[in-house]
Amino acid sequence: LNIRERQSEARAPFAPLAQVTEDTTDPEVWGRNWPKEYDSYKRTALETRTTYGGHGGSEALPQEKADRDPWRTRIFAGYAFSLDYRDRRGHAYMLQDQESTKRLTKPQSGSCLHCHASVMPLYRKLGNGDAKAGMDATYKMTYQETHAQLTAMGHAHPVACVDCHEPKTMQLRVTRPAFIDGIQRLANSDAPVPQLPSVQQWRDGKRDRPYDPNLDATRTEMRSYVCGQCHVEYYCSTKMPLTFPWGHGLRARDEEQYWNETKFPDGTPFYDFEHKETGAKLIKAQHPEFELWSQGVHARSGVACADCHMPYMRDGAGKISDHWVRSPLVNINRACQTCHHVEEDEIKARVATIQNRNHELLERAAAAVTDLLDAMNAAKARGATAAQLQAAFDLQRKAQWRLDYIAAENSMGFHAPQEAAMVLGEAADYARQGQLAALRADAPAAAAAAAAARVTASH
Amino acid sequence: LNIRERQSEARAPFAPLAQVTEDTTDPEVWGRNWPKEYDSYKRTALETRTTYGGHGGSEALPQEKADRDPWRTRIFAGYAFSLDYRDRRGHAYMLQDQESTKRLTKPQSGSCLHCHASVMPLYRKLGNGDAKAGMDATYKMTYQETHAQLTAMGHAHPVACVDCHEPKTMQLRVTRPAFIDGIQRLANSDAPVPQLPSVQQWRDGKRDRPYDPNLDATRTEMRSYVCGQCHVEYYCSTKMPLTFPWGHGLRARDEEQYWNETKFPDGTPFYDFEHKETGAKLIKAQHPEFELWSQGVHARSGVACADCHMPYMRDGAGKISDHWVRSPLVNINRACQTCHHVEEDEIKARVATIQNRNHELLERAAAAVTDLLDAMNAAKARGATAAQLQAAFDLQRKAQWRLDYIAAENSMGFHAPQEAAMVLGEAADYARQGQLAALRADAPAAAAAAAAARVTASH
Amino acid sequence: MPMPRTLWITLAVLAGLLLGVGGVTLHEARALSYLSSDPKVCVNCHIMQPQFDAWQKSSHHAVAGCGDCHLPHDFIGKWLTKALNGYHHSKGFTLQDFHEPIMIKPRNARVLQANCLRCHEDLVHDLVRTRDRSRPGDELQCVHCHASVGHGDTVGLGGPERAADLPHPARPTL
Ligand code: HEC
Ligand code: HEC
Ligand code: HEC
Ligand code: HEC
Ligand code: HEC
Ligand code: HEC
Ligand code: HEC
Ligand code: HEC
Ligand code: HEC
Ligand code: HEC
Ligand code: HEC
Ligand code: HEC
Ligand code: HEC
Ligand code: HEC
Ligand SMILES: [Ca+2]
Ligand SMILES: [Ca+2]
Repeated sequence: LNIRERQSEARAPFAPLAQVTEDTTDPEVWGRNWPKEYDSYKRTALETRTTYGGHGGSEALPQEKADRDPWRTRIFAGYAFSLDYRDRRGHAYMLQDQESTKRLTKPQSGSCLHCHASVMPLYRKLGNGDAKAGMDATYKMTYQETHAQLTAMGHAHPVACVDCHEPKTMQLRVTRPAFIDGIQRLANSDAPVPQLPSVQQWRDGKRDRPYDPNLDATRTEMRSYVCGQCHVEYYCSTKMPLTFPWGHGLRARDEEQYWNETKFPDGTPFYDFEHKETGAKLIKAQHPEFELWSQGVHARSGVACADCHMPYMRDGAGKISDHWVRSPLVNINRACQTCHHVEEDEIKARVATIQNRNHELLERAAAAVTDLLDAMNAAKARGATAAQLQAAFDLQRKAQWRLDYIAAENSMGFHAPQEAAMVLGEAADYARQGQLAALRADAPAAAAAAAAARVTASH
Repeated sequence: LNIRERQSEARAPFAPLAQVTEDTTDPEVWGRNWPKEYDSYKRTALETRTTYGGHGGSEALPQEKADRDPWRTRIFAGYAFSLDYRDRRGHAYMLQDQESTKRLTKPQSGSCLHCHASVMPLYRKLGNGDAKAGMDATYKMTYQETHAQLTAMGHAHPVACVDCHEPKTMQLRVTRPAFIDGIQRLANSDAPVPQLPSVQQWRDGKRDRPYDPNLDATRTEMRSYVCGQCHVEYYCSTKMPLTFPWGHGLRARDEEQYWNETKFPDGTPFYDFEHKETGAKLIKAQHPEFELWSQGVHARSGVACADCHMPYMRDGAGKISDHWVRSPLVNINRACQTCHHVEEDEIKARVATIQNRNHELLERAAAAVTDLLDAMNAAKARGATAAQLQAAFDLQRKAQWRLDYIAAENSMGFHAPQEAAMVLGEAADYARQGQLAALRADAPAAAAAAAAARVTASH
Repeated sequence: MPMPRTLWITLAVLAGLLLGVGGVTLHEARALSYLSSDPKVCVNCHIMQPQFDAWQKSSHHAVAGCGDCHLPHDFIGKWLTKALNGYHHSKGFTLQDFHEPIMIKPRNARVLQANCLRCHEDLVHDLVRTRDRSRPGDELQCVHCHASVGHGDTVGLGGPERAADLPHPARPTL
């Protein structure tokens, strides 16, 4: 094999035309060395519409999620996400879509840029070479101030080559401190990780140094890790450094447990926002693609994000990774059919079956959570006290976390169909239990106690 | 054996020794022609324990389901299934396990034998050659009388070769009138059938004669149809001929719709039993393996029951079907590894992940249904009238149907993981809505109305 | 099971292969298969029939035979693999003690990967080039996505019943 390798290099010497370094965030420069990848990379600005995914390209800002589902505004009442919460677009738009969200009318942390720009040079500067320290410096800074510094340095760019590639060898690597921090938290836990063999290998080893994705991960894992730097649930505000909640595992319930055990620096219990209607302290879920993927059979079978979202494409004499990162449903022949030798229409139909089931369950869970809000408002109108509503508050937090988790995840259940259905089933169950708790909130003590008992009984 | 012998074995000829006809129900006779299939057929008496499936062989009657899950007795209060409801065993026991169930202490229909014995000769006799007429003759007869006639004819035997094979050609064929009746009902409907291509083909054709599985079905479909003769939801009593409810499709909701639209011969609406605690009229789900399988990706990929439960096994240079019909988890190398080249332990782990999730959701839905029973009892204790409880009755029927559907299905969710999770999620949601309806049942009209409105809103 | 004879055969197979000459027993074992790269000789063992049938329908049957994919193409490795596989296969075939369905083992998987590259590296050199030198064997496995090129969708056949399949103590009651 080594012979083959050397021959291969002899034939295609690695002769870069342009010099690229850790500070070369401009993809155009890299593009001189790797024009094919660069060309496909630029296509992320193009339109890619599908039933539940994709986007309309440059035509306009993507649709407000609440235009489809009014409940999406209501469940975030009193929180920035009720002001403006749209569908995603391609990588080319990640910075401008962030800049133009009305959520920025509320104060936001500088760490927002972690996943929306090529931010590493700024991190190294702020941390005098230590990127993690640099990131931790940004959370207290305002978004605007951080953005200004990044622009001044000339790095105000969407995710760029250097964010996923080591400039000398072009090897995949992860750069984002929050990911390295989070995956180490996962490695140090005892959560089962059948889909991440290198983590188990590290656990079984000497453990004389922390798990290091760039040293320990297999190439297959790296093909998902680079995406896991951003497509994950997170906490990002000026109260606490940017955090990926992986200390108990990657399932929705594991992340919930992690947040429930988290305390703010001032020692008060963690929460994202107080719901304006009910006053409950809730947690927000953001795009947990990496986490949901990890619960599916594809992850277990070693199928990486890049396999479906950056499939190889024949290009003249060579074969390259399609850097037009997009919905696989507009690229089925490359994204699916190499492994599934089934007609394109049949593959579409299989995905539709999974996504439609998931969508129906999503609306069912949303209806339950909406009924819960009505019930809690009614109870308050009857004069129920916060103390009396405590059981309802807890159930609202559980139910909304689960509803939001699958609603915020971007594959409409495809990444792990059974797991997603389970999370939505729990959401509906907890929401209805919350309604019962609200109805009973101001009932005579005895009844209330009985109710509480029954509620816990059925957790 | 040495290599030369093996090579000659590879060319071993085949010669029929015994004459077998439509009336040869004794497998021993067929076994003289096909000793290998017969030998494996006899092994269905052997023990096959797994986490959620299999059985203990001849040691004793299988476990009462209620020993694991007390709620299984309560949800059937007032119905024969609350007397005695055990796990299944191998085919060798199908007749004796039926004979020994305490459910027979209540009057049962002669049609019970449709799926527990080699009953075709009796059907032909009772129908003067017309098997369907013969089956329809048995539903009014008592189980005991029918059993006596079958024994007198010498056919009191578990499922035998002749039930699945045409004696002259050994081709697969379906014999059971209730299946032919049911699959025709499905063919005549417009329910989508991507997993049964021959049905769609018949629909697109002239339709000058009814869909005939024995003429129209592909061989792959026959490898599931022979099982679909028995592993299906059914209605079997002296009130109405044996029926498979496939007029609107094969999903749990389709079968529910079919039953809800069914009337008894006397014109009263269909139901299985009246719940002793609440008085609601409920429907019972029985082992819908064929139906749940049809909703999974295996069915869509043309993977048949026989592929996993009767896999081919090499026999010298040829191959035979393993007639030891059993849990594939005790036969993974033949049942799964032919298609999934993955370590046996990894395959076990994947199934465990699916089944454990399903089991957890099952217990969640059961807790909700149990709470519903408590709530309805409480409402009645408060003096709520049947009229006031109507909404709760309807929701109990919906919730229990779905809980029972997945509880009665024997793969613990494996046959279609996402669909099973969806059905259980609906079960929990409807049960909790029922609790709310019960709580509000005897509230002032206005409130009740509002409640009803909200309940329908969230269907 | 006539052990001595079996042993003799397999040893002879090994020796014979290394020397590249055949003998009576060798011939009987069709071990000469391993001197040829003609697919037909691989199916002198019916065990190989499923793979042979599937290969004939595969995208490669016109361009690659069994040996092209499954035998190394550097001189030593080629003969060593022929000898080892010849030994394994004959032993397996004689003793019937191998795992069924047959699943490729790591060593042969590496041979296979090398052969994919042998024919296709012009096309995939970028993929190979960016692999991580520090972890040999960590390049993308072609079969991760192209497992079907040789034999279509996975083929294989479960083995005959073996004592281990039966519960102990086996107690049929029929
Ligand atoms: C087996 C194939 C497969 C794998 C592996 C996979 N995805 Fe997906 N992904 C899909 C499909 C199919 C969709 C649905 C696309 C649609 O609805 O248009 C999707 C949707 C998405 C979306 C929304 C895309 C859009 O256009 O709206 C994102 C973001 C995403 N996946 C990220 C990831 C990440 C990150 C990983 C790895 C952690 C991953 N995916 C792994 C198949 C896959
Ligand atoms: C540096 C952060 C970052 C990294 C790394 C990253 N993404 Fe994204 N991705 C984003 C953001 C932000 C968006 C949304 C952009 C917008 O809405 O304007 C996005 C959008 C997407 C979309 C939606 C595109 C569409 O057509 O709707 C897909 C699919 C996707 N990413 C997949 C991936 C995959 C696969 C990887 C890894 C190979 C990856 N992403 C790596 C941040 C990132
Ligand atoms: C851990 C990575 C990460 C962080 C931190 C992050 N984002 Fe994003 N953001 C993403 C990804 C991935 C997407 C695309 C997927 C989606 O839209 O759900 C996205 C999408 C968006 C979008 C477009 C869709 C929408 O929500 O309207 C906006 C706007 C946005 N982010 C703003 C922000 C702001 C403001 C912050 C800081 C509070 C922030 N992001 C922090 C990863 C991140
Ligand atoms: C979001 C992550 C991401 C970004 C940004 C990215 N790449 Fe890649 N790139 C990948 C992945 C994943 C692979 C596949 C590598 C592997 O399989 O080991 C890859 C592979 C490559 C390869 C190896 C040959 C091939 O096509 O497989 C080259 C060269 C390359 N990328 C160039 C670029 C260039 C130039 C840019 C910027 C214009 C860029 N990449 C931006 C993720 C990324
Ligand atoms: C690199 C190989 C590979 C790629 C690419 C791939 N799959 Fe899969 N897929 C698998 C494997 C492996 C399984 C698990 C079952 C098995 O072992 O065959 C699977 C399972 C599935 C299943 C059933 C499991 C489930 O989650 O419902 C569906 C549906 C599916 N794939 C659809 C797709 C679609 C759609 C795409 C493209 C967007 C795709 N796959 C891309 C390998 C792949
Ligand atoms: C892809 C493989 C596969 C297919 C196809 C399949 N099954 Fe199964 N079946 C399983 C597995 C796995 C189990 C779980 C066994 C266990 O838990 O021990 C199971 C369980 C069962 C059980 C309970 C077995 C026991 O030992 O408790 C029955 C009965 C059953 N299936 C019938 C059917 C029927 C009828 C069909 C076709 C309509 C079918 N199966 C299709 C794999 C399959
Ligand atoms: C004539 C009716 C009938 C037919 C046809 C039939 N079954 Fe069964 N099957 C039964 C009955 C009844 C039982 C339960 C026997 C008992 O509990 O004593 C059973 C039990 C089983 C079990 C459980 C065995 C165990 O170890 O627990 C499996 C698996 C099974 N059947 C699969 C199949 C498959 C696959 C087919 C088609 C190839 C099939 N059956 C055809 C009636 C039938
Ligand atoms: C449509 C086919 C069919 C009909 C009709 C049928 N059975 Fe069964 N029966 C099965 C199958 C399949 C199983 C095995 C799967 C299971 O146990 O869930 C079974 C299992 C059983 C068992 C063993 C498990 C248990 O439930 O305790 C008993 C006893 C039984 N049936 C009795 C009856 C009686 C009494 C009737 C008539 C009222 C009847 N069966 C009608 C197909 C049928
Ligand atoms: C519950 C259904 C069922 C019963 C009962 C049954 N078989 Fe089969 N049999 C099958 C299926 C399914 C196949 C596979 C046929 C195919 O793939 O076309 C099969 C195949 C066969 C074959 C063809 C060769 C082979 O093994 O694939 C023979 C011979 C055979 N069975 C004999 C018997 C004998 C003898 C009996 C009784 C002792 C019997 N069968 C009972 C379902 C059954
Ligand atoms: C005849 C081929 C075949 C057999 C036998 C088979 N499978 Fe599959 N399996 C498939 C196909 C095809 C898919 C769909 C995904 C794909 O296209 O690869 C699949 C998907 C799966 C999946 C992912 C989808 C899901 O429902 O979660 C699991 C898990 C799985 N199989 C397990 C098993 C197990 C366990 C067995 C044995 C009991 C088995 N399979 C037997 C062909 C088969
Ligand atoms: C174009 C390349 C190619 C050719 C030609 C080829 N094979 Fe294969 N062979 C493969 C691949 C790919 C696999 C599957 C490896 C895997 O799944 O990891 C395989 C696997 C096998 C296996 C192991 C069973 C399995 O599925 O793992 C056997 C045995 C085999 N081949 C025999 C043969 C025989 C005999 C021939 C000639 C008739 C042949 N091969 C021709 C590529 C090839
Ligand atoms: C003497 C009978 C026989 C002949 C001739 C034969 N095979 Fe095999 N082959 C077997 C047996 C038996 C096995 C299973 C051995 C094991 O798993 O240990 C096997 C396994 C294999 C495997 C996968 C197992 C592994 O160890 O990776 C490949 C690949 C393979 N054979 C290819 C070939 C090719 C190519 C030829 C012709 C050059 C061939 N075979 C000729 C009997 C034979
Ligand atoms: C003896 C030379 C040779 C070997 C060895 C070989 N190939 Fe090929 N392969 C070819 C030729 C020639 C073609 C047809 C021309 C083309 O499309 O490039 C081809 C076509 C292909 C194709 C495109 C057609 C298709 O099936 O999708 C793929 C993919 C492929 N090969 C992958 C592989 C993989 C993977 C291996 C190793 C398991 C392999 N090849 C081994 C010569 C070979
Ligand atoms: C992650 C999935 C994946 C891996 C790993 C992979 N390929 Fe491919 N390969 C593809 C896809 C997707 C295509 C189809 C490209 C297209 O249609 O443009 C392809 C196409 C090909 C083709 C046919 C090109 C043409 O259209 O003629 C060859 C040859 C090939 N690959 C060889 C290989 C070899 C050799 C390896 C191992 C070094 C390999 N592949 C590894 C996904 C993969
Ligand atoms: Ca969050
Ligand atoms: Ca029923």
